[in-house]
Amino acid sequence: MIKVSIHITLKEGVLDPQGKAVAGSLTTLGFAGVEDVRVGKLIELTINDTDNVEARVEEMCAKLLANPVIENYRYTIEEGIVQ
Amino acid sequence: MIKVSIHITLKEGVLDPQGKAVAGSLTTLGFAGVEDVRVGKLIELTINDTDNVEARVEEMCAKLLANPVIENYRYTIEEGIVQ
Amino acid sequence: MLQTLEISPELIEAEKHYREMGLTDEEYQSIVRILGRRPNFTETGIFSVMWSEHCSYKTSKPLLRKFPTKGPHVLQGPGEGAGIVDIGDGQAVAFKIESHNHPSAVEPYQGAATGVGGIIRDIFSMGARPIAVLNSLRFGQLTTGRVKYLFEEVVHGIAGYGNCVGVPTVGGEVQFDDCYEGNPLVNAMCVGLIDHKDIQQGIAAGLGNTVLYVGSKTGRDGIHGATFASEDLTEDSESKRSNVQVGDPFMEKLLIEACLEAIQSDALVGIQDMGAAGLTSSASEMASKAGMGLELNLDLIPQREANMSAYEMMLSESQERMLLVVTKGREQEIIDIFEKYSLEAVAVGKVTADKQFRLQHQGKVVCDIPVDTLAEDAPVYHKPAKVPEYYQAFQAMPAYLPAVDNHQQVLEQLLAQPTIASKEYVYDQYDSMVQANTAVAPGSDAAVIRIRDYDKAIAITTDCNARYIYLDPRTGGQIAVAEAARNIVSSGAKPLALTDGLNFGNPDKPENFWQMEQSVEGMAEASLALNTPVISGNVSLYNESNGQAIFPTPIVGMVGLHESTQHITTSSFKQPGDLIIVIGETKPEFGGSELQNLLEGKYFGHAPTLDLEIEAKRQSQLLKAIQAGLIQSAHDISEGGLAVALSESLFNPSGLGAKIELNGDPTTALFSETQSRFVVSIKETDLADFVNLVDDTEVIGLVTDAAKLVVTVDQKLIIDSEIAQLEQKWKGAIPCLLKSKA
Amino acid sequence: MKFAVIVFPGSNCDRDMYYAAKDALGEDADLVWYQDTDLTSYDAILIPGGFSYGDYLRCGAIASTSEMVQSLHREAEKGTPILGVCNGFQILLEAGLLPGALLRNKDLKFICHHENLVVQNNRTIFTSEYAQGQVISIPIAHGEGNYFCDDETLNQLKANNQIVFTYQNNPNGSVADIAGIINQQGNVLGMMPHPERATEGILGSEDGLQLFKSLLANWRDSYVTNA
Ligand SMILES: Nc1ncnc2c1ncn2[C@@H]1O[C@H](COP(=O)(O)OP(=O)(O)O)[C@@H](O)[C@H]1O
Ligand SMILES: [Mg+2]
Repeated sequence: MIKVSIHITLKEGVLDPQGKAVAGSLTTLGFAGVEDVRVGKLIELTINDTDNVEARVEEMCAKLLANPVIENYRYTIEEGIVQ
Repeated sequence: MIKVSIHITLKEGVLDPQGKAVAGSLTTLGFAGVEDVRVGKLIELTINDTDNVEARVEEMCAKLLANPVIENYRYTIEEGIVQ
Repeated sequence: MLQTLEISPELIEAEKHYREMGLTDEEYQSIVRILGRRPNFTETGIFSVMWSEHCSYKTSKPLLRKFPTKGPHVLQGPGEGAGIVDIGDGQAVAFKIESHNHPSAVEPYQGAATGVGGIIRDIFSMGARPIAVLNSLRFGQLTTGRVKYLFEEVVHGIAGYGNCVGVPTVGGEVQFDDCYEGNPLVNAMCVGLIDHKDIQQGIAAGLGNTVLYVGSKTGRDGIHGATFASEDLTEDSESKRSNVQVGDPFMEKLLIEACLEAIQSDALVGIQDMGAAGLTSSASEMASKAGMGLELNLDLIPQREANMSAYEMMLSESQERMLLVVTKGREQEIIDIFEKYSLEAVAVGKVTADKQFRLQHQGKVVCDIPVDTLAEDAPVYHKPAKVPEYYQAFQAMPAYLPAVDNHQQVLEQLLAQPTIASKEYVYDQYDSMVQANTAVAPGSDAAVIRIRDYDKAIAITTDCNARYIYLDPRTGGQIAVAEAARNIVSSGAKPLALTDGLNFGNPDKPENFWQMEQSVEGMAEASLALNTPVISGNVSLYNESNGQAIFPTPIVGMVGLHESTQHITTSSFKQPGDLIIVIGETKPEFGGSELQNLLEGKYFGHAPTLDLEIEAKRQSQLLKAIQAGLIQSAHDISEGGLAVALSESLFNPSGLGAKIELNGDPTTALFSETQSRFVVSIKETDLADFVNLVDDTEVIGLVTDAAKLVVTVDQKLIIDSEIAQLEQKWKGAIPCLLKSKA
Repeated sequence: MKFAVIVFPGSNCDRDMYYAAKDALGEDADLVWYQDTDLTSYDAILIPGGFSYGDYLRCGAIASTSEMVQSLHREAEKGTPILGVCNGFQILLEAGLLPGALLRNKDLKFICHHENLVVQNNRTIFTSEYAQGQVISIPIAHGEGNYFCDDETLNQLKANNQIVFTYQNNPNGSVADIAGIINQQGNVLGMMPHPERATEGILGSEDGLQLFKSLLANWRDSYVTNA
């Protein structure tokens, strides 16, 4: 069993209305010094077929999980989780 | 300047319709062995007031960023980023 | 948290664990009598949800009997998933309202979303295609962060679900009063369109027929939700958060399409959604209604989580699930339909003849209950009622007469009162036009949906002025029904029938029960007088927080029929030069009014009076005038009185104004909330025909070119306002409150 | 003329689109389930709005990986007119049939009301019945209609006259007020507003009908010239 965490973030230069709203709310709530907030996605996969994981995850991101026009992705793979 | 990455995930047992749909789609695309997909949020904060960061981030999560009824959160703090 | 460990029958009795599930000692004893033995853990849970107020109506049943439920056009009265009324041409509409108050107090987005999902399932499980949803909401004042959060997230949740399933959200109401601060109300109504021949029933008929489980897998969500809905909200509710269910509107959309396809097959015998009390209530009710028994093998139930117990599966309120009964041997035909939509349809049991509700789990019988006892042997309570002291004090008060100096300023303040202010902030977030049948979208009186391929339409509204009901439940209950009918008539339709969402406090308090009894009485009287039978409804009791009950809030959802789309009428003025006319005389009535709230910050005294005979006469006369093509615009006069009604008729298609001449006391003329009144506009040339048809009319002015509202009273200039200025107060109020710092 | 209205799981404006083509325009139309990927017998393809696959992950993303989208690519190359509205537009972008992406509305809310659009290019097969610069009232209903593309793409869109509709009062934050764009070949149009909801007076506007009429007129022309 392998656990993959995929971080998907908006590219620089792409406006993030959600991040802006969160930053505004944090400031309203009295949290000082919040310069910037970006909201992205965290996708956690559990995969039971451990062959060639990295290449497959790369392909999943490119084909479906991220949109290259607006998003970047990176991932971490934790192997050997036994359940 | 401090960079904080906050991972917000649905609690165990809480239905994740989005994860379910993504899992279905990955399988349709021919990716074998995808057992489970959970979709969460990744919130990246840039903070310029470095006092007592951990306590403040904790409070931000509890008060605004996560919905304690259905979500868990954890965060990592990278200090000393100079820009 | 409730125990989910299996406790032995002996311990359940000895340690009274049934109490944690909401059963009283007497109820437990009658279960022992029914079974002739002690119930096991699963059986105790099953009885407790089926006998909860939410499923059994044990407290409200004696009151509900007062409602008129029959009429030549009623095809299905209370009892099934929804009521159905005939609209001609072999067509009918199914509708019902449902509350999701407590889940929304705890998790507003999901609570509201699953409320919408649940009521939509009630409609398509009757075989009807959902064509409209409405929502009736109550919150505390928009001044605290918590209330703003609840309001925004509830609206967001309704939008998130309704928009995705593709059913237009076409109307509703939102009101704000302190009494709802800890216990908001979230009621959703759905209307569906159906051909008579497709009407389905939730029955498990035919010995040996197969029970199919369809839709989402069962998880541990919402276990004991029905019981949760039948208790007061307390601090302790926080710890019941495991009750939260998450909605999947995508799954629901697939279910709608697949179920509507499946009902076209004669292999389908019965269909019911799994609502409150999930698998337990759907399965047992289907068997009970058919006079049969049912056997399920719980090992076959699709499960989302590992190691679920029988108790958890039977009490789970996971969303987007349906139960079907299918002719034995023809299962595959139905399964194929669901497969097309990538939905799981699994055979989980069969219909038996012995009238037992029998469940197998892991090779053991874990439940064996005479099925009729779950629905029919639930206790019925006749609670004591007591006239509250506050009511006696109010009745003894002299009439409340407010003092107003600056009527123009007060009008502006009234327009900015959140309960009167524009709800555009809310309905702009709802897809009100999907399905391309919305002839009148939110913003007028009733919403109007045209019926494709026919020259007819239906009008839908929800209404309830809880302040009047608090002051005088009987009259207030009458007014709630009358006001809904007035909205339907203003839109040009004939009222057909209603559904009621009875939201009250804890009925164990005799004062609360009295409010219930009186308001139901009043509603029943008005339903009878206006010929709008009650065909479905919902009861939500225990709406209290920290011991404080909400105002009695029995919401009325009403549907009417436009015999031609030519009759569709909206509230906005149309042409300069048209005459503006008030129908109905005005008396100084300010108890429970918005003006009283504005000036005094509370409600007291007498509710406005209502004469049901006059009400019925005016409604039918106005409708005749509309059908005769004499009416350019029609609007009922409600909160804020004539001045607010006139303003609302001037907003939206802006550019027009009105010049009004009134007589008498300006405060009464402008702001009284006397009932049974309308503002209409007509072409000048139609005046003679109009007064021939309609009694009690008074021409009060003209629609003008200049976008101003000018009002004189006894020839004295009282109001001279730019419409833009008034409209800005009205439209800006709610967004402005939300933005201001808590 | 024969229209295909593609139905994905979760599409919910499919019938609206079907009635616009069939009743309001008076032509032939079929609802085509996404698994029936043979589109060769249709004269135009309509991809309706809704929430395909619940709009989970990103709007249109999951639908854009379906086999149906391969057929759309083939038809697009052949020159078959393809109109994607709302979720249909999102699918076309995710499928790479049009450039750019749609982000959440600037106020983060779903918005539904009539908007005024300006016809920026009436020399397309979808807009020839409008006047250049005409202002039309068309409903919008979306949570993610905030069109985004990089500067280079925007310059290209402008240079090639690919911006077909703009908002008079930008409701969602779209770059350059963009409400609808067309591909370079001129046969694939994507737009957030719903012309199919504005094809009958009883619905509040008939301004969307001209779009369908344009398609019909141009199909007749090409049919006549090719015959
Ligand atoms: N929660 C809501 N959802 C949708 N539409 C709403 C909601 N609240 C109010 N509206 C719409 O706003 C308009 C005015 O509402 P309201 O003031 O309650 O009208 P009335 O007093 O005529 O019943 C109506 O068209 C109503 O349907
Ligand atoms: Mg009204």
